Amino acid sequence: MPRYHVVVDGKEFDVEVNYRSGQYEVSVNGRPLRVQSHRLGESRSLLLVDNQSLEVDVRINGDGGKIVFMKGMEMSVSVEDYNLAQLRKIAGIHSGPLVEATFRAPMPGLVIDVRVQPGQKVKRGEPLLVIEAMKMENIIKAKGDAIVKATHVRGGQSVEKGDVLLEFE
Amino acid sequence: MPRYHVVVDGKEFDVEVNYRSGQYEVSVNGRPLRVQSHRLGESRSLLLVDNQSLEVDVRINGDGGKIVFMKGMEMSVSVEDYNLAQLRKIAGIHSGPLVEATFRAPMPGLVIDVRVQPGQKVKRGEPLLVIEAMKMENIIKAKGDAIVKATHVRGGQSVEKGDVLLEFE
Amino acid sequence: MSHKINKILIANRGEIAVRVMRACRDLGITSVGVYSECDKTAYHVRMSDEAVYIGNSPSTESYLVQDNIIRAAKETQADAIHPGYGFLAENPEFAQRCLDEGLIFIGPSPETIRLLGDKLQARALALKAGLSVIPGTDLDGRDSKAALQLVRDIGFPILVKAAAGGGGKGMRVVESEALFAEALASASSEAASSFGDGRVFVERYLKRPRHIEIQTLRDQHGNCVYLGERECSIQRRHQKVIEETPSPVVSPELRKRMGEAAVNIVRMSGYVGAGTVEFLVEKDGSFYFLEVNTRLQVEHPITEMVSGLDLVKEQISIAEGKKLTIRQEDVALRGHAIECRIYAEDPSEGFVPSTGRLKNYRPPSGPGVRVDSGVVIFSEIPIYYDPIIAKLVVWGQDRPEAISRARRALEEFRLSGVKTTIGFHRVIMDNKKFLDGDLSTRFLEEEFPDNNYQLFSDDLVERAAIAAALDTFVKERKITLGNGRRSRSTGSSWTTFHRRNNLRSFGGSR
Amino acid sequence: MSHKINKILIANRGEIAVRVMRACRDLGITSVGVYSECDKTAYHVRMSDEAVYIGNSPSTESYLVQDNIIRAAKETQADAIHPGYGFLAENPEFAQRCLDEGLIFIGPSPETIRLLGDKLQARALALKAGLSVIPGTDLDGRDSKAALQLVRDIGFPILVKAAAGGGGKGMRVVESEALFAEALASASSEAASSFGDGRVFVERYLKRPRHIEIQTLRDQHGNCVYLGERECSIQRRHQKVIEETPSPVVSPELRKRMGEAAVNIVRMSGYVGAGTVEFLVEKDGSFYFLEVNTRLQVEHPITEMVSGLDLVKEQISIAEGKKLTIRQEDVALRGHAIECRIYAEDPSEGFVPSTGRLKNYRPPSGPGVRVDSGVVIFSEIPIYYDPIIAKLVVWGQDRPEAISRARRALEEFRLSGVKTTIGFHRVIMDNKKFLDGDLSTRFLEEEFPDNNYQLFSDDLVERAAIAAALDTFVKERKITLGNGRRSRSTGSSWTTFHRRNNLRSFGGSR
Repeated sequence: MPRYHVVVDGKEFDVEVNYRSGQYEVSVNGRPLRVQSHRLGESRSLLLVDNQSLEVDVRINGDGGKIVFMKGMEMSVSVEDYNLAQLRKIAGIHSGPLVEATFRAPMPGLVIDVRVQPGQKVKRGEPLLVIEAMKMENIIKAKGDAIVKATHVRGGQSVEKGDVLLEFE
Repeated sequence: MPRYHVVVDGKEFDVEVNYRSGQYEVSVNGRPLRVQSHRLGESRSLLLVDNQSLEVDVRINGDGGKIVFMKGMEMSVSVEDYNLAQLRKIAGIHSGPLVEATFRAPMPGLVIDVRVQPGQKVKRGEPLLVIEAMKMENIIKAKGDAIVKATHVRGGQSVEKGDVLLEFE
Repeated sequence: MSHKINKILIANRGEIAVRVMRACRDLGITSVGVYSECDKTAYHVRMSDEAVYIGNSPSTESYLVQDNIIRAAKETQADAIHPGYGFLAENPEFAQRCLDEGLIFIGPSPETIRLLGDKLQARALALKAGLSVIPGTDLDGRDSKAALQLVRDIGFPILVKAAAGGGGKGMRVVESEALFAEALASASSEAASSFGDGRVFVERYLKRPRHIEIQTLRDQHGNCVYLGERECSIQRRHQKVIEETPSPVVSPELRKRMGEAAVNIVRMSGYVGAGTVEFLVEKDGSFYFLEVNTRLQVEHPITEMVSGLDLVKEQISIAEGKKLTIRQEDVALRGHAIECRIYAEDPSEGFVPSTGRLKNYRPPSGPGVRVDSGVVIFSEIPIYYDPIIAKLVVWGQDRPEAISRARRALEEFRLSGVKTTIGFHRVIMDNKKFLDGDLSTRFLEEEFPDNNYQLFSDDLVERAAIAAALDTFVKERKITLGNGRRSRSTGSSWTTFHRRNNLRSFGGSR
Repeated sequence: MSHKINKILIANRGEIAVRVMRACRDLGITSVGVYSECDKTAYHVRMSDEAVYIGNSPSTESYLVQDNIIRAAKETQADAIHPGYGFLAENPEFAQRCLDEGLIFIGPSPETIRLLGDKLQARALALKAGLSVIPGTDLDGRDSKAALQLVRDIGFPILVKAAAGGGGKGMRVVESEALFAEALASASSEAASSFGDGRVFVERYLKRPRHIEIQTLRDQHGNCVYLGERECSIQRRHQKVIEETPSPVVSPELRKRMGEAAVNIVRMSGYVGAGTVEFLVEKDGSFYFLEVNTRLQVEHPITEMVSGLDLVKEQISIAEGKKLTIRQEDVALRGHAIECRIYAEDPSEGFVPSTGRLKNYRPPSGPGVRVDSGVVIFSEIPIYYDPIIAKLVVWGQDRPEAISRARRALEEFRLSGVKTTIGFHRVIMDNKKFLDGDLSTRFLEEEFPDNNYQLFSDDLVERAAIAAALDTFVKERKITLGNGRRSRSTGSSWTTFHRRNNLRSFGGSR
């Protein structure tokens, strides 16, 4: 029976799924659930879990994971084979999204200011860059402590979403 | 330049269409119009006629014509080659939708009662059948004067949309 | 005695199920939806917190099966059932069954439903409550000759009505004696097949009355208020099409008299919950009791718009045993509201139901507009149930503003795939008699004999011709149209603008 | 002098353009939309009666190009221009240009816009009108030493503000002397680049004030009313996020004092049209004049919900030279309204804009809910403009009912493709301080430092895991799922129900 290691919002789930005579058999962390799923068109479906109704839209995320839209909100989810994930854990390889050594533009826009220089140590929350997009100046802050290895943009430069802006050591 | 004979709501139009360097050149009954059409997805588009904005959804109709949805309403439209239509007119062949000799079920439902018999003369507006659908009894009336040739259903019978119910002479 | 409700099973489908679920959400109450085979992915299932399958598509195998509904309530541990309208809403056996099973039935008691559901008993009660009724009589147990004599005394035209039920079923207008026997037989058989009760009675048929009803609320402690009237004269086949409040002809004084009459009969019947007392009103302001509807009405939202109250929340609160928080003197009605019922029907074909899939569905919005939908984009309209797919409800400071917003909202609807009454409503919003508020229950047949109305302006017809020709052209030529995102090939209006003269000459030679 | 308007060009895009078009429809006025390259198929273009292309996507090449707007108005023979908010709405040159071209500008006169747009002049006028202002001073022409001395007299923390403009641009809070010089320089340069005017001034920075504003209407004949207040304290980066009316802290007496103060400055500035006077209010009820916004506010719908007035229709009526039909004593405010601004932004990433295509979009509906959208399904959210995509406006009889409806409506939103602030609003609707009405302009930073909030319930997180696992499973196995229409393969719950025990044991061995 297919078994997956699923990570949502930092929480890990062990999900087994089977499909038998038109019916899903799902167990989450060993707990069996009655699940029905009806397609609503394209990537949307109606999920009934123990009678509980929920409309979901599951789409591919840019990072290879999935993005699940529910109740007007969205969640990033990673799904991998359960056994592979276990092996990886034993081997000490980080599972889930990697902390990126490169910092990419989260949106297209105009770089107003680069506040750091190569070699500079930055702390979590420290401003890295100022990008103007949608008429707003957005201050991009460090997500953790790091050392800047290289800066690839300068003030006044236009960037597209996904462009590498900075590299960390 | 392609030229069409278009019939909408009983009104006839002579429509010429050309597409040149990304732009439509349309003339309706000899009157040139500035037309832009932008696709909105699937069969829907945004039509700008002399700046006037209108969302339309053009779909195939069951009878081979088209159905145009606009402003929450729908219109049946037939389009044919202009020259063909002219030839047909000269030859005296009826253009536009034919008056059907067979009367088909306008909806699926249960036939409650057949009010006519073969050989019977009916006048416009005279009741032909009673069909129950969606919890309502619907009295189907004659659309014109005719003579009933055959009846193909009787009371108590379920019918699907499009089933032949009656034939006229 | 007060009993907090935590979970409500909604024994219905479509827009009213969605409506009740919204009230549940507002109250923090868990909602349980039920669904038949063809409603697996229906909007009301998506909107419910929990959903339970209750059988095959025909309502006699699902929404009308009391066992399945009760079982679903037990399975989900619901403590109350809201019946919506239609289906089991006015079925006293079902109400009794709920009580027997320890479930709260959100509506009046089985006894009240039974009493008021029988038109003859209701009529007798109305007389006792001091209300006027239309001259008429019971025909139970009479032979046809005796019946005819009774009818002659009333005078033709007369109306034959089923003692049970409503919604125009088993109802016949009879213009002359010659047609009486047949009408009686067919009304009785329709009543028997629809309600399991073939009893009929006859009344004098009023020629051009208005249908005006009063919304009431009464709690378990005997407190009762009326929330103004709804004018529901625009009907076809005894089905309401457009409702509004206030009525163009009800003065504050008449409102008070009708409201107090409604409260009288509601009190005397021991009614608990939200109810509606229907009247026929004649030109001179005299009003006759018609019936009491022992359920939430389809058209309840217009009362909500002007009163600011949420009637479903009031129903639930009353069912919980709470006292009304509003007294008659607190009832403040503001502005004007209109409801247009959007049916999946083809108005140009005598309103035959139109089934199919909604290929596009985008209801209107903006100031003063509320849409209670039972469908969303890609919904399938099944053949098995009532063809109502949505209710457009508009509010304005006054009647003209409400009408202008109805016009705007109707034109703003985007809907493809089935035929609907949207365009028909749009025509009514421009009808002179409607604009004058000159209404009667015969409005539609008088104003639109033979369903004859001009749905489309010349401009719109021409646009349809252009759209269809372009569609043919594009399909023949396989031109790939830009979707507005990437394509820069369709040019700008500026260039077009300067090209105008060229264009003029290109077609000018014809 | 009265001048009937027949056609209005709306020099804007998105939800506000749609909003103005709806008012035009209600009034029978033809609306003309304008659009840039990337807005070819935008919702506001689809909603307009006529639409004209005005240039490339960047607003500096389209929505801000006065020549193109005026040319479009001339081409379509519009007789008036409605500027919406943002873009050219508070540009006195544009207002003057309209007048010079014989077009009615729907807004106050260029002189009034200029006067009130200059914060220093507006401040002086407020003092003259008897309003309190926050202690502060102009820094124009002072060297940095003299400026620092002035600032010391006021006392830190201080607020540096651009004399022109608004919306948080060129605004800096300075906590101490050491940071003053840099803040002054950056505020001035930002002001210069944003508004072409580098002048700044400083004020005492109030620690935890509320932002409360008064809506006013004044006609060309000098009649003026105020329509209650709007509490707009919930802001980030000086941008409003949630607004409500009435304010939880404004008593009828305070409302009257603030309203009359607002009317005073509106009168003295010669203001014509709909205006908003902003105040900062301290705990003790003392209020300080902030500025007058010479345009329709984003948050105007909440005032519409409680007053029953259509503010855009009022603007147009005033621009036509008509007299106000409402007097101050007629203003009746009913219930409570809340607006949640839905931005295309990622709250978990510090509200960075999120662009892309709306793969699904279904706004909520039902009682008490209005959504003013600038988008529809499949709309593209471009990078060039304000990230507001819709405004959720809810009404309730009281604040708790409004909040419960906001919760319901937020959960009812179906939207895929871009990140939005919907979930963020949902969190705020459960925040204790918000529920207590304990607000200040620092609410968000105090309650959610580091954007730290729990968006998802444990249940919802588990559902996401199941949905993603099922999606992977189906894609790997290529199982064809029924679409609910034809498939009978997914079984009924009844069968599932009876299979429950089997299911229990199947996973129980782990």
